[in-house]
Amino acid sequence: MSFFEELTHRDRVFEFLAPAPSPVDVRHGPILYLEDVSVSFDGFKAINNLNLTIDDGELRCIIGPNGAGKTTMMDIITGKTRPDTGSVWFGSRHNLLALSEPDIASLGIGRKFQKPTVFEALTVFENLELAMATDKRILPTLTAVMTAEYRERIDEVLALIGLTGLRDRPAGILSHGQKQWLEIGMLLMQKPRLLLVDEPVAGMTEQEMERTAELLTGLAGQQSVVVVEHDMGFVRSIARTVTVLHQGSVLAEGSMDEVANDPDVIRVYLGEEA
Amino acid sequence: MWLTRPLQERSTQVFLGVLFAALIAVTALHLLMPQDSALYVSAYTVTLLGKYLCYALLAVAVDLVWGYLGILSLGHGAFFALGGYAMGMYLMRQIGDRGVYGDPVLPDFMVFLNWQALPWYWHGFDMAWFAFLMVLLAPGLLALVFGFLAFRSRVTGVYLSIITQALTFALMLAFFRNEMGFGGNNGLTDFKDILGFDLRTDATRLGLFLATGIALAIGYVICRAIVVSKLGRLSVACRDAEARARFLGYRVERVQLFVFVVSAMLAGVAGALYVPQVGIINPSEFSPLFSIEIVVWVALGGRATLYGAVIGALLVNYAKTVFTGVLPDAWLFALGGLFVLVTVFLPRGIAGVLQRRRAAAGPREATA
Amino acid sequence: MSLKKHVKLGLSALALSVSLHTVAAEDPIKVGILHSLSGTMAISESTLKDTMLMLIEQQNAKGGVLGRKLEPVVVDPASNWPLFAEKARELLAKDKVDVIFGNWTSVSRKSVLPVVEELNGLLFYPVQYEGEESSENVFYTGAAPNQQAIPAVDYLMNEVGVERWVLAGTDYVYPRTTNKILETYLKAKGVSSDDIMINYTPFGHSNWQSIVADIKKFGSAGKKTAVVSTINGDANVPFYRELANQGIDAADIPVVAFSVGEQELSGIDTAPLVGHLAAWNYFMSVDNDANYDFIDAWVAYTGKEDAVTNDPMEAHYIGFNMYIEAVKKAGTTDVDAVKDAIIGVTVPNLTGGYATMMPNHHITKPVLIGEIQDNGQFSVVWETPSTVVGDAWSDYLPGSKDLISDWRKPLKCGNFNVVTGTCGGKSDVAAN
Amino acid sequence: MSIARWLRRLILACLLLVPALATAQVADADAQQLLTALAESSFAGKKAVIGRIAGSGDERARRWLEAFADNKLARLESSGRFVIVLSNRGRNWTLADALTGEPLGEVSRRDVDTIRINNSLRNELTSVLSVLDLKSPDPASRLAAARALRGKVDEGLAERLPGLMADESAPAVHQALEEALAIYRVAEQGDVQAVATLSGSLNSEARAALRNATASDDPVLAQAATRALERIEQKLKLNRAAETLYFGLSLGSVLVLAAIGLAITFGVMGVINMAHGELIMLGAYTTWGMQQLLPGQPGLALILAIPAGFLVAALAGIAIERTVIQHLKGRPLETLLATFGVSLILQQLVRTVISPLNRTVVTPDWMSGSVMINEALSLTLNRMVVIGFALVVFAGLMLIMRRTRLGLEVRAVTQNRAMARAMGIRATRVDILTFGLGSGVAGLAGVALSQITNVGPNLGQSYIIDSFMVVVFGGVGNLWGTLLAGLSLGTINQLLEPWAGAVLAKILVLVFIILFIQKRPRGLFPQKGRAAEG
Repeated sequence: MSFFEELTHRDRVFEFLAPAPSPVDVRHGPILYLEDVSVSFDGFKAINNLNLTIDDGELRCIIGPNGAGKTTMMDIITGKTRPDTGSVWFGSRHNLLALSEPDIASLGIGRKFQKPTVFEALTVFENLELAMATDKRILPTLTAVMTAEYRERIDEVLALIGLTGLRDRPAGILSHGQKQWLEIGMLLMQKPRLLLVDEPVAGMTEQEMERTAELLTGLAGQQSVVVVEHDMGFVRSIARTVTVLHQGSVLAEGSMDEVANDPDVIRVYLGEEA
Repeated sequence: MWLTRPLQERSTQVFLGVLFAALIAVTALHLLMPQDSALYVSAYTVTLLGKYLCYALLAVAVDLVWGYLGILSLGHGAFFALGGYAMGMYLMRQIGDRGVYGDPVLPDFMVFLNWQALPWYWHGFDMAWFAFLMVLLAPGLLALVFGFLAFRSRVTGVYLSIITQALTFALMLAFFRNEMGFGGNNGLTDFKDILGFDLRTDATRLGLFLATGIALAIGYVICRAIVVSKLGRLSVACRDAEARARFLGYRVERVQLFVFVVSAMLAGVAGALYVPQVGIINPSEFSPLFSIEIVVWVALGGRATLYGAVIGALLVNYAKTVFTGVLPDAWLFALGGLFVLVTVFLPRGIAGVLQRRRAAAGPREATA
Repeated sequence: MSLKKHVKLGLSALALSVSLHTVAAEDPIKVGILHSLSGTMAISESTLKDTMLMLIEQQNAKGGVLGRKLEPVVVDPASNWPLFAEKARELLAKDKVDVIFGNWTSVSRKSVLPVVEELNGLLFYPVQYEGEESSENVFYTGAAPNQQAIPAVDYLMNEVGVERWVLAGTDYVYPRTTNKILETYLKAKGVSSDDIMINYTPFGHSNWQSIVADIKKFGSAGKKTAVVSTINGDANVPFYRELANQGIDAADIPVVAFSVGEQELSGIDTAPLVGHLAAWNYFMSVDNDANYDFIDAWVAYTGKEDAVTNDPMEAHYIGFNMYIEAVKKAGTTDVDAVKDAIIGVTVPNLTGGYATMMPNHHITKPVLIGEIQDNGQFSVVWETPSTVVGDAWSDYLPGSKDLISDWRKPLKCGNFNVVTGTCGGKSDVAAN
Repeated sequence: MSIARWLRRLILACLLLVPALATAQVADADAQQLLTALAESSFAGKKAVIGRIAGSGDERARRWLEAFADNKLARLESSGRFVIVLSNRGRNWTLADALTGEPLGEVSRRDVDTIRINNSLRNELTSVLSVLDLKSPDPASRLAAARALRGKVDEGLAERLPGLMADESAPAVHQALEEALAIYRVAEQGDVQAVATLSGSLNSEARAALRNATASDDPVLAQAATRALERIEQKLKLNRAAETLYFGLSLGSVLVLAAIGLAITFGVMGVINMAHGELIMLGAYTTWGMQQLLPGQPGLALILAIPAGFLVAALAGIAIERTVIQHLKGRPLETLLATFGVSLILQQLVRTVISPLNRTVVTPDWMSGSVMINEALSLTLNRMVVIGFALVVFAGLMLIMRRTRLGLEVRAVTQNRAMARAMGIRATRVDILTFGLGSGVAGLAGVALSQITNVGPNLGQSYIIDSFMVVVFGGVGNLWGTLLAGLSLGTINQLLEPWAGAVLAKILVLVFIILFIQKRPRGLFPQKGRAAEG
């Protein structure tokens, strides 16, 4: 029983002995690579042979009308949903379809849900503590101690997401926007190579949005970021490359302006706005 | 050392303080007071208290999984009973040839059902160390296998509760069968002595009572240690947002499995201490209703506050003792009424009431 | 965490230990009644509680005994076996009762037994049981297997001419033992083993379809077949219903039950059961004035015109009177004195005969076979010419055929092995 | 034994000499004397007396014998007068004079000595009476009589049977008589032709005769008998299979009935109602109450009990919802605890208010007995009715859920409470109605169960767990799932029972459920979509 092996591996009990998670191989370009992915829920094709590549360090926005399959796509990448066909690669080494959610997460893919989900019963601090990139196996977690170094890291992030003041309050009392940030903060604690951010600015004020924009753009470069968003203004403000999903497959891809002028896109999507 | 962490924490210190004070007080009143004094604690009472403490430990075990992991197990009676049977088998073997039929090896019920030889699973139980090991392993393994299957396939919430119920129900039916070789409905009884001490002497009773008290203390500390550790916070995290915990890279099912197994073992110990004190173990301990009752103790005392579970267990069972004596016809009304009122008006149990002054909200208490 | 609540916890523990200890008043004779008033066994046991209360009331009306009134102490072990032991302890240690009348199921008796022996109490056990037990502190006023099962089988064999046997029972120790005994007995009588079908079902079994179908099949082999039923309590109603519906009537395959009495029948629509049998030591329908008086008293006491009496009630009636006699004889309620005095005490039973307490703490009983009538009563079709002595240790079980029980001095042994001449096992009774 | 045979032969002989419906009356003195003989002689002696009574040709004979058969022929201790007991309940019995038939009103039981009878005598009587019936004008009773004769025929009768068969009009009766005769011939005379007659019969007496014949030393006969038996066994196999299936269905339908109400309260509302079993119990007690109100008409009472049981349980359910459950919105697991308390209270309530004893619920005639498909396969009526009832209830619920406004609202509220509210659906009202409905259905289950099992305080407990298993196995919130789950679990259980035994079968079913839930954590028919998440 794998669980017991784990208990008995003395060498794994101490973090510093634990082998570091295998690095993502991006020598051949893209960090994330979806090919001909399709999935359907009782007849309805949510994703219809979708092809998508994200380059290392890129900031990509994904837009599309409701039911275009944005969230489902995220589910597939993070291992929550298994596609019927197609392949999903993280770098050129890791086939994500073969991995479980925790594996994928520990490979360095962080995800922020559409509806902000934080551990409401725990304090902001504890939320970040749990998110911290450490040995996530049972006994190490049981015996883990809060070192000064960890505390620093957490405090950095707290400052970054502007929740230092609420450090020791239960996350349950945070406002919607604050929860969004806390969740982003948790992603940061994970030190992921790839962030999947689902509607980060929903329910945020103008200023909050700007800060979030800074935050995400700031991240891009050392980390790859995929943002799914409805708010066109926000997308414009951060977008370099935009992908338009429609009925589960890519409709158009390019800079915001290119996309905005794409006739198909205008028809199916921007049409309503323009 | 993670295990000793709770000892620095005031709540645990207070709990242990009160517990040990009570143990000492009872011991003193039992040994020093003259028989006729109003303060004298009779052996009957000592055993009774011992029984309550077993229940308290059981309740703590349930609170660990329900309060902090959100797994409502309606089958913890099964682990309790398994521990009890392991102990019971040891005690049966200790009777030796003092049984009614004077058979040196076979327990009485086997003799008069014409069993020729001891079934294989009865071997080894004549050795205390083996039996006591089994007290931990039997429930532990069951929990491991069951939990492994259940959590791996992400059976959660009500579904989990119901299949835990199915588990204990199936076990009850199985143990009722005389072919199983556990004495069927009559179970195991008429024990003589444990580790060489005569179970009928008051000294042994007191000893068992104290042992139970200490077991409760240790059990409490273990649970507390888990709760205050990062794993404890992780458990709460899994309870409230399982998916999020997964996407943070935690193997939720293993967290659940680990805590579940620990809890099952504690339940087993409680059962093992229970049997020599009440003097019988029979399949009715597997009955689903008993398991539900345990949960009710916890709810009454206050969920996710280990000491609350203790209070709940003691209170309900004390009430039971009093009612069944004072108003036998009406005690079910009282008990039932109690359950309803508590769940409706004290959602966070007695502990909740006690805490109300404090700002921090219920589950926060876990990490205090 | 505030210290207060913990203090409270501690206090509650202390308050408990104190409150549980109260010195018992000495004057009246305290009679403990240990019958479940709630839970599954309440169905059978609660009436026995009322019976005891009635008997005590009557006795007090007669001025009690030794000039002392009797005072009932009722507790509810709630059909929970460990609770039985605990309550027995409470009765003996805390309430200091002089005698206990109680228990129904074997398991409850087994769980109480060590307590009664340890605290040297007196327990009167009123229900037919599997035997294989004899305690210095317990008096078995119900039937042992040889006072119920064996005569019933004899009747079927000789009077009805049964050749094929179904032994159906609930899966617990009484049916198991009874059927073991019967099996050996039948084989000794030359019944071949494929003419015996044994079947066990769980408590409260309600789905009898296939089992009854099997019985039907088993019974269609051309030989006269009968069912010997040790099916317990609740499972009986659906069992008989199924029998009736599958068209098995008493003429084809009679069922003789050992656990179905008037009370169980009061919960069944008896019309389809007419002719099925039961073996007891007492039937409500017994044509005898003592019995009629008892019934009248019972109806008056319960205030229900349709109140029924049954065998365990008679057992309590006998046991209670024996106790009273023994107390008079001993001139005290001292347990050891009563234990010695009661052996040989003879009191009238309700079937027109007398019951005597034998040295093995079992009593003499007549065995009656009754047929169910459509009014929920039994009509006696056969009875043993004389009373039968209860046999603590069955002669038909290998483990116990050499054992006898005699609590008189000098032997004073519950399981004396006549072959080895030794007193096995429980020689270490009652420390005090 | 042999003397008995001789006696019976004698009786039958003289019976058949008696003209069909005798109008004669023996003098009361003789009658008195006959009955006295009956009362005072031993069981063996009684046999002879029966013969004499039947032979007396007295028109009252039949009445006496029937009264005697069901233990209602008695003698007054005081006057020695023979009476027929009209009602033998309670301590005073209503009597009528056996000879004059004049009513004697109530007499204390102490004064009445019933004349003892036992099964073998009753056997005797049935064959005696049935021979009388062979002459009755009503073919049905003739058929019954003829059937009853099989295996009871003896020389005396055998000689007359051909004659009887000759003037027998009804083919069924004729065939029965033929079989009766054939059985006798095979058994007594080793007649090979007779074997042919029996080869198709599923009657157990016939089988018995054949089985004995196989052992006979006449090889021809033995062979013929064996072949006949084989053919019969073939038929029997099929019948048994059908039987098992039927058993499975009926057990299944009971499970469905018990669970379907839960499928609503638990499945649709997410309330874990541990008091569900007690609601079933209430339904059963309502049936009992109804039968108390309408003594003598169990059938009508049962019919009326259906709406009544529904109402009682529904009201109780609503009371529970209002007082307890509404305070526990969104805390499903806590509803479990509270309702557990409620169930304890209800049980004890029944114990103290009504009685801890089981109550007698009479099965009306149209529900007792069984439909005889053939002599080896007969389907018990009460179960058949229950199966039908279960299906009707299920269909009804489906209609309510699919076709009515309530159903629509219920589904709306369960999917998105807030949204439903916003659309002006009065959620609380829906809750009340839903819970009332679920509880009411539990009541219906109770009415049905009262015809199958105990009506007592523990009735509920014995079904609550099974009900939960069924609902979970079927997939919470899916009525079809519940139906399928109930029926399949029932059938599985029945299929296992023959070789595993009752207990093991149940255990296996439970284990099966546990493992199944591992495979499909949300049951047979899981709820689809995001609603099911979390």
